[in-house]
Amino acid sequence: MIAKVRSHITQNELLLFEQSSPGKKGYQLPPLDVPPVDAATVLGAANVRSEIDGFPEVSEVETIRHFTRLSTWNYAIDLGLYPLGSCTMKYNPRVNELVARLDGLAWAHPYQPEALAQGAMNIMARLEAALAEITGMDAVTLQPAAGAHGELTGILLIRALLEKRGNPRKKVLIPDSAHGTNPATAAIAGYSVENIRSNDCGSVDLAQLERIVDQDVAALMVTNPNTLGVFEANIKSIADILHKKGALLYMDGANMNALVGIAQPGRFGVDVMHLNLHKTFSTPHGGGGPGGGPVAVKKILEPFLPLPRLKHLRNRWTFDYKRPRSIGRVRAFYGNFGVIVRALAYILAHGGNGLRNATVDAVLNANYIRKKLEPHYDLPFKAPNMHEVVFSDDRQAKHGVRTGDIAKRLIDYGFHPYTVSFPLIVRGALMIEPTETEGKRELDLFADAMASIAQEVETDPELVRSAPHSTRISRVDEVTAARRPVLKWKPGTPSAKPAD
Amino acid sequence: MIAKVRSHITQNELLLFEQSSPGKKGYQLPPLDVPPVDAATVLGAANVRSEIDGFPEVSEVETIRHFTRLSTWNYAIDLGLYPLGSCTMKYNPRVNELVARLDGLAWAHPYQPEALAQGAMNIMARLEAALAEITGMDAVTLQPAAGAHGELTGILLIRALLEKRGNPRKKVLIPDSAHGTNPATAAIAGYSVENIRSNDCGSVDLAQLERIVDQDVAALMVTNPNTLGVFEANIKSIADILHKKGALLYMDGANMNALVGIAQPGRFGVDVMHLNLHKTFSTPHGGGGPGGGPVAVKKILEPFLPLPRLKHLRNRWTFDYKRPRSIGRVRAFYGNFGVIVRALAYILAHGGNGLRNATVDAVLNANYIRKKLEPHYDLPFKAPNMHEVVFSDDRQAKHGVRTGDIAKRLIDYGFHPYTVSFPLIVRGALMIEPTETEGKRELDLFADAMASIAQEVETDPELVRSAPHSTRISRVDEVTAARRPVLKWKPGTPSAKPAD
Amino acid sequence: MRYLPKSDSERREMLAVCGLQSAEELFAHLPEDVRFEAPLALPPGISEFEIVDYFHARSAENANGYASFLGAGVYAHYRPVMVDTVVSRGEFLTSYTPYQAEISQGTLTTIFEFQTMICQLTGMDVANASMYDGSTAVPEAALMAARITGRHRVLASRVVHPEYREVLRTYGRHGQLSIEEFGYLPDSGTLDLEDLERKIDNATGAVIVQSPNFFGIVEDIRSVAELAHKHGALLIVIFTEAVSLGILQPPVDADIVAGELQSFAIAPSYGGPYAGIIATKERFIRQMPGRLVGETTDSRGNRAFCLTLATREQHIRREKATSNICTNQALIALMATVFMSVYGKQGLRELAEQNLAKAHYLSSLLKPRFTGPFFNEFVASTNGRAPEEINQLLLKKKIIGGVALGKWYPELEHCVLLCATEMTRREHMDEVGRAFEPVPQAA
Amino acid sequence: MRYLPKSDSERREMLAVCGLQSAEELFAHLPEDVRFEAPLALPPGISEFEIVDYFHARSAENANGYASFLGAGVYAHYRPVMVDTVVSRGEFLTSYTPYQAEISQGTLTTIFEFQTMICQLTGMDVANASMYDGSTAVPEAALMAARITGRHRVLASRVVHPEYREVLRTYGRHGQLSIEEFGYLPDSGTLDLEDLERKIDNATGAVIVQSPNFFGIVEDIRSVAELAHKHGALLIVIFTEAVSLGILQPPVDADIVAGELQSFAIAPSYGGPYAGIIATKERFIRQMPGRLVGETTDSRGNRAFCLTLATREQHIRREKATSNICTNQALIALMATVFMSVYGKQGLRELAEQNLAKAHYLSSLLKPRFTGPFFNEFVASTNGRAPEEINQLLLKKKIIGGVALGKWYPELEHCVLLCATEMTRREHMDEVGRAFEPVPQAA
Ligand SMILES: Cc1ncc(COP(=O)(O)O)c(C=O)c1O
Ligand SMILES: Cc1ncc(COP(=O)(O)O)c(C=O)c1O
Repeated sequence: MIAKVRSHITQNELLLFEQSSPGKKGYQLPPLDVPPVDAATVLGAANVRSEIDGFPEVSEVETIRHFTRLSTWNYAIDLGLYPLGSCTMKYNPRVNELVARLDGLAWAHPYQPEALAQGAMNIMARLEAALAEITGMDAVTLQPAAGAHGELTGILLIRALLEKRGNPRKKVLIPDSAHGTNPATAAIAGYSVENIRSNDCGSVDLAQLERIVDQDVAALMVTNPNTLGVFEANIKSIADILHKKGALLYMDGANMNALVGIAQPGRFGVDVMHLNLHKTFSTPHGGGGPGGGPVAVKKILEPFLPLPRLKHLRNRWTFDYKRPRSIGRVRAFYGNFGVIVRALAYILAHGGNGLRNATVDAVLNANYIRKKLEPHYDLPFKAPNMHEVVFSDDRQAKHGVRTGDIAKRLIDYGFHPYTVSFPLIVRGALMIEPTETEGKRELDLFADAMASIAQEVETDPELVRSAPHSTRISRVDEVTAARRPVLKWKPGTPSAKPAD
Repeated sequence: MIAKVRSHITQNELLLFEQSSPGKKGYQLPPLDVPPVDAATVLGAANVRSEIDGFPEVSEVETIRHFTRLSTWNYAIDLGLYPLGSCTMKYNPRVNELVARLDGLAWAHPYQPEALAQGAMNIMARLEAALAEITGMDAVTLQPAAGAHGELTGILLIRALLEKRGNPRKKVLIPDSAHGTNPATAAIAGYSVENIRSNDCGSVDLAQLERIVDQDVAALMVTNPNTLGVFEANIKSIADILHKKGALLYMDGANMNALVGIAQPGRFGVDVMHLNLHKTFSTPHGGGGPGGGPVAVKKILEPFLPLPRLKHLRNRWTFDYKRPRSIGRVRAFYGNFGVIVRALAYILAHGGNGLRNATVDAVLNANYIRKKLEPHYDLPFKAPNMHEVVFSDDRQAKHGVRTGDIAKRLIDYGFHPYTVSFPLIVRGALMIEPTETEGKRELDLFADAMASIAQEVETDPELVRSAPHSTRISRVDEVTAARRPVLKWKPGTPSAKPAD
Repeated sequence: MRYLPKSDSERREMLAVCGLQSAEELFAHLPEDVRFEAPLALPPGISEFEIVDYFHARSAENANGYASFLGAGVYAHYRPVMVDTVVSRGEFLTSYTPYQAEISQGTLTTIFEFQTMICQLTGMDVANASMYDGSTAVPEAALMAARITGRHRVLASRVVHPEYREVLRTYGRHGQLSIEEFGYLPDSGTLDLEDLERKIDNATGAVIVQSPNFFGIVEDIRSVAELAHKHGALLIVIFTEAVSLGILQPPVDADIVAGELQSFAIAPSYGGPYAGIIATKERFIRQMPGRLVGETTDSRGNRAFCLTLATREQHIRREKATSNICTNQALIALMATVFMSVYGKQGLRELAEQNLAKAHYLSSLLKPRFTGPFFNEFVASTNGRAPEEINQLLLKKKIIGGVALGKWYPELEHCVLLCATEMTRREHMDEVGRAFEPVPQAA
Repeated sequence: MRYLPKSDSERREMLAVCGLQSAEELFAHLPEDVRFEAPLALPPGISEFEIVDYFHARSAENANGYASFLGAGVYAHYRPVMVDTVVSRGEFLTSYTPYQAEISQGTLTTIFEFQTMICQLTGMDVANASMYDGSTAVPEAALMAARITGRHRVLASRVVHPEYREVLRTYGRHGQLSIEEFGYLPDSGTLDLEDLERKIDNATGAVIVQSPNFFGIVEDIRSVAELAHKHGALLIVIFTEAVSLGILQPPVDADIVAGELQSFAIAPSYGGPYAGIIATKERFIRQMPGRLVGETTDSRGNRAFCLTLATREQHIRREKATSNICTNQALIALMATVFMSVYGKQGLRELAEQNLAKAHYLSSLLKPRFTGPFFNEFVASTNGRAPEEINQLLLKKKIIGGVALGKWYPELEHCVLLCATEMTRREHMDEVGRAFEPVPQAA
């Protein structure tokens, strides 16, 4: 029984281009207080463009309706549970949006004099310190723009250290349970990737690791807890094996929501790791970004961190550019400052104990879901899980229903789907991460929905295979989209019925 | 064919009370920086309450989801045309929301020293001047909180003047086409109401007026253009008749959106009128309010205006309380200042010519709709209309379908209904006011929908009578609501299926 | 213009459909002599950038960055960010009065929650969807009492907010109500029950008191209620500081409660918009002014809400309506609803306790004029100094002092009404304490 | 805690369901020696009120109320109110990457519109859904070119933003790219085509230029394109000032365009978050990094949008992906989309014209160092004075002067890069003019 949603009318809406009419305006500029100039004269006629073909012309009221109507076609955290495994879709506090928009912060130019940027530098320094404490590492850079960017920064740091030791080495080891960004990152950093098979608990196989770690191995990129939500119990031994051979341990911190206040990677052998501010630290995903991917390192890697580095000199914050061993910049300026502000606001709101309590609730929620769904779905790995739990569609596959179908059916029940078919080590994975900001009632409704779908799979598999049935558009043809890509609007299109 | 909407899932939601659980919190207070006190000691035990029974206890994330989910059950201007006749539902510029929230304005206390309130007083003075120019009147008070409040203020001003002349008189004349607030206001002001029949053009009947205006008549409350959207062509003669007998002419300015920049009531005999800032001047209706009901008067009434009055003395704005003939305050402080700010922002954005252009588009839109719908609906009054047009359900009634049914069916077509069964002089009225902030495309879709419904009335009247069919709740039982009023939540309720 | 969603070609098309050559023809039917040909004497329209600029400049001309001890009906409480987040949703901000229930359940549900919470706070059976503000709720309540009792004499306490009493007089002026006032006790600052007893009679329809009263002092509602009821009058209890309801006994003995919710996350905004309420006993429902939302079902049996008992209202009853109010303060009431949801049962109590503690700390530094128990504001004596003088000293320290009472209460010409809330900082209170210290007299 | 929607009783219930006595048991399986018993050395959680207070204080420590002439890759343009109104909608703000098309059409549609408008602006065939920023888009474009050409030598103009070149070097460092630079002409400030001609060879995969370049000067793209293509290299054109595209010839001769959209209503925010883009020719689509949204239909034949060509991406291709990017800058790209919708065809042109006029008025008061045509920023000579000295004078007038170039271009030690936009006021430009006037020498 579908208890969480009902169908209601939503407005259709054309594309901006389809609503455009010559002369409609959504803007007005103040009168020019200097003499106008002739573009052709000052720029040279050849440099001046003709009008921008097809660019929209709409009024202000059409603009607000356009985006308001479109927004109603989205699901969002503000509407309910968003159990995407590995994504940590938690509540995004609104006060963080307010403070990030304060004039002195939002309008700060990266090149304004340091004397007039002490507030911003202070905020960055405070977040660096808080993240160092949370991870148990020695130094933090806030420059990376997202997790993958942090990974690249981390691997380049490792490469720089090894180069300095005389040999950058050739390989990066990556468990087959890892997120795609890990191998992609290693490749960009010029390393060949060696995938290592997880053991039947989904964890790194020590014996195997012993065998393959040699002088060519630069590092192992491990996610802990791993993408099954399982903590790598042997993490310290893993570190020892690597360190013995002069390799380093990189930790993908995407799952830190399971560890904050509970365990510090810095204490279990990790040399370098990234954090996802847009996961663990509650900054909004915004439909795909922006994020923040700070990198935390041990002392040995500190000299190589991207420049500039914040330094406190005579009661004043300043940027230190004299860092001969730095890998250099990984992006212009200092990082996604607006995201940094939000992450710090989140940490201040929780405080030390609060952060730990959040972790406890996150793990409790995942275990509660596990218990509720175990009767209905196959749990391929039985090890205790932390902040997320991964089921497989084994039982449902027998009826010809795959995880992707169950995900679509969940939409009819009023929920955003879990993460589908990741990690790869689980055939037909259902990867569920509720996060701590979900209450019991929302979790119960989710569990009921999942149980009900498991029922439907047995009684009416086609109902599930053809889901969703209650959304304004039905299942989307992604195959044709990729086979004949239409990546921009052209006059005359669409061939298909527009949403209007 | 329904072209404007599709059905989609919307989240159900329980009442706050039904989600409450002891100990859940959505707040935190800063630590107290003074010694705590024992309430019973300082207030006396008898004055201290026990806990507030049934008051909600929910977290921050539940609060944002609660109100976000509920909001998706609403229709709004930001979603589309809102053709409520007499309500002037136009676009509400978002910049107005921003400026009304500037700290120096939003946090201004009405009793802060005048020297520290010059900005606020300046804004009020500037709006008073602009409204005087727009109405062609001599003085304006911004104190009334809404239109009806302005009416009361205006009638009390008339009463005060007549009293001063020796006799407050007994009656206020009100055309049968008037809005309900007019007679209600006259009654509160201690006048008996005499309704006067409109002639067959829907206008005030001069001959009849001549007959009934006598020494007992204090005033006539006329709406111009009247609620049919028709301009009272004889307005000047009407004024003369009243003035000859020592009575005054009150104009309900709710329809000023038809006259701004086109005609000034001050020039056609009006002695006192109110304006609705939340109609003509674009301040948001907010689901029912707040509004603003400034009153504009001719010189003869100026001495009686509510106190305090703004006065410019030695380059400084000050409040003048020494006004012996004032009717006194109609509310505490100075009016709905936040609404005043928004109205001024709107006037500044348009400027003099812009305001006139807005009026022209408003009248054009209404006439366009009239032309498009005349083939399908009965137009009881054929006089040229201005900003709104009133049809009747005469033709549809023959099929047992009334204006209220057509209104509900419009919802299925993705539009908010027009105003239903007002004005009373039209049997089964369909009162349509598009306003100037609607584009051609939105108007065409509306006209098509109305035409299509007219069709349905003939082919399938029951479909229309039982509408709406696509909303999350179907037609509501208003009769039972009034017969057995349930005006607050009680534990144990609801008897009916909640929206969850 | 950016607010007008039409291109000129679209305008021409539409005029053509109307069979017109030019837009001017739309007004051809207006009598020559009413048409106004001159352009409005207003400056040309300006850009959004200039609008923001203009109001920034005005805002800067007001007090900025001052600590304030002003209360007297308008209180500086923290506004949770959630409040503006919710009321900025276009679906709430730009919707009309929820007459069409099927597409207005969002607004209707929040109003139903609002009515419920106001009842829980005040101890009344029913509450309406809002009045313009607290001050206009007073005459509306008085007129309601007059309708119920058929009596038109009203006795109002002198420690009801002075401006509220002025509004009551304005409404009363036309003769439907005859308003008299009764005094307060010079030592306790509470209403003078004996004076009321002397003045009340069987023509009295309503007794109006405020608690906490204008001096911030908690009144003994029960005994006034007994007295009023003994004479067949109704008791109307007013509140201006809603946060006090988090800790004070609700006025259950009142027949009608009329109040101002500005304290519930509604910005002071130089006096408005605020939200007033009227709450009362079940049996008086049909005499209530203002909108009411009720629970019902839809044709499929689902719970639904709708506006109800409209037969009280002007659009149905016209001159016989219980009030002329139409547009109310819905969005502001929604702010209060969100505020109540954010603080909840514990939060509102804790908030009230902090206000209580701050005000009592402040009073410990000053010389309270009255002995009655107070919540978050109180009257302090200046020891014979002119309030203006002390406030001028404070302004130099970027502190706005209390409200001088002389203009309303000549007998209190050397008294100031000061308010402290959870936002008031101790260091500023200490400054105020110093400013009040008697200046050493030159011998 | 307010962000945790559970009461203790609910926690106990849930633990019971899990068969646990206490929450600690949830972590019992962690090895003793990794568990961390000490509480985090962070202060206790604070209230919303204190959070706002804290950041207000930090904000006040930054520049406030200064006029600024800083550009150099970050531009102060007016941000229409509509922008934050739209991106504050929870449905946009708090949604994830639109993998589930059926409940993400809102985001998908806006990205499709974004891709379209970026193509219209740049004259390219396809644009992606965003990169982290302009600086990281450069190495991504260079790597893309390397994949297409199979060549790893990159020649970058010295008048590409210095920090962008630093990022390129960092990415190149690990050996996949060998990066060299070519110079600019000391008189015109445009790139030195002859120097490029000397350095380009058949191992060169990409030539990277910026226009307007770091000195604000418009480059002659066509001739660079001819030279690059003659040697089988791709031309990558970078822009940091998107508003210039409102009036400048789009870089149609480029093979890849990589740019920064900060100018499109994205707050400077001390350096980020911004939105970068990569746009290119049809034939290079499959080598593009980043997400792409495509048009398709649903099973009922309705137009629909979805993420597409994912086989380029890391979650499918892993180490063979065209980039490791996953999270991008979607919400910031949405800001730019709203900005483009608000200004539209005429607005963007008029905006560009105002920028052009302001910058040229400013330059008329100063001594431009170069002769090349510029858009809204240019290099001014200080006549031998230290830029610091002039900027100190200006700071006293609450004006932040231009960027001193010596640290990146020793040969320009006495030059300053100044920017003027539609927000720059004439009176402030006049002040700058005065500050640059040669100080009379004491004989
Ligand atoms: C386990 C894991 N690693 C890395 C990433 C990449 O992080 P980002 O998307 O911030 O680049 C993600 C998030 O998608 C992830 O889940
Ligand atoms: C013609 C007319 N008069 C008066 C009013 C009352 O105005 P308000 O609702 O602002 O009190 C209205 C609005 O409903 C109206 O349409």
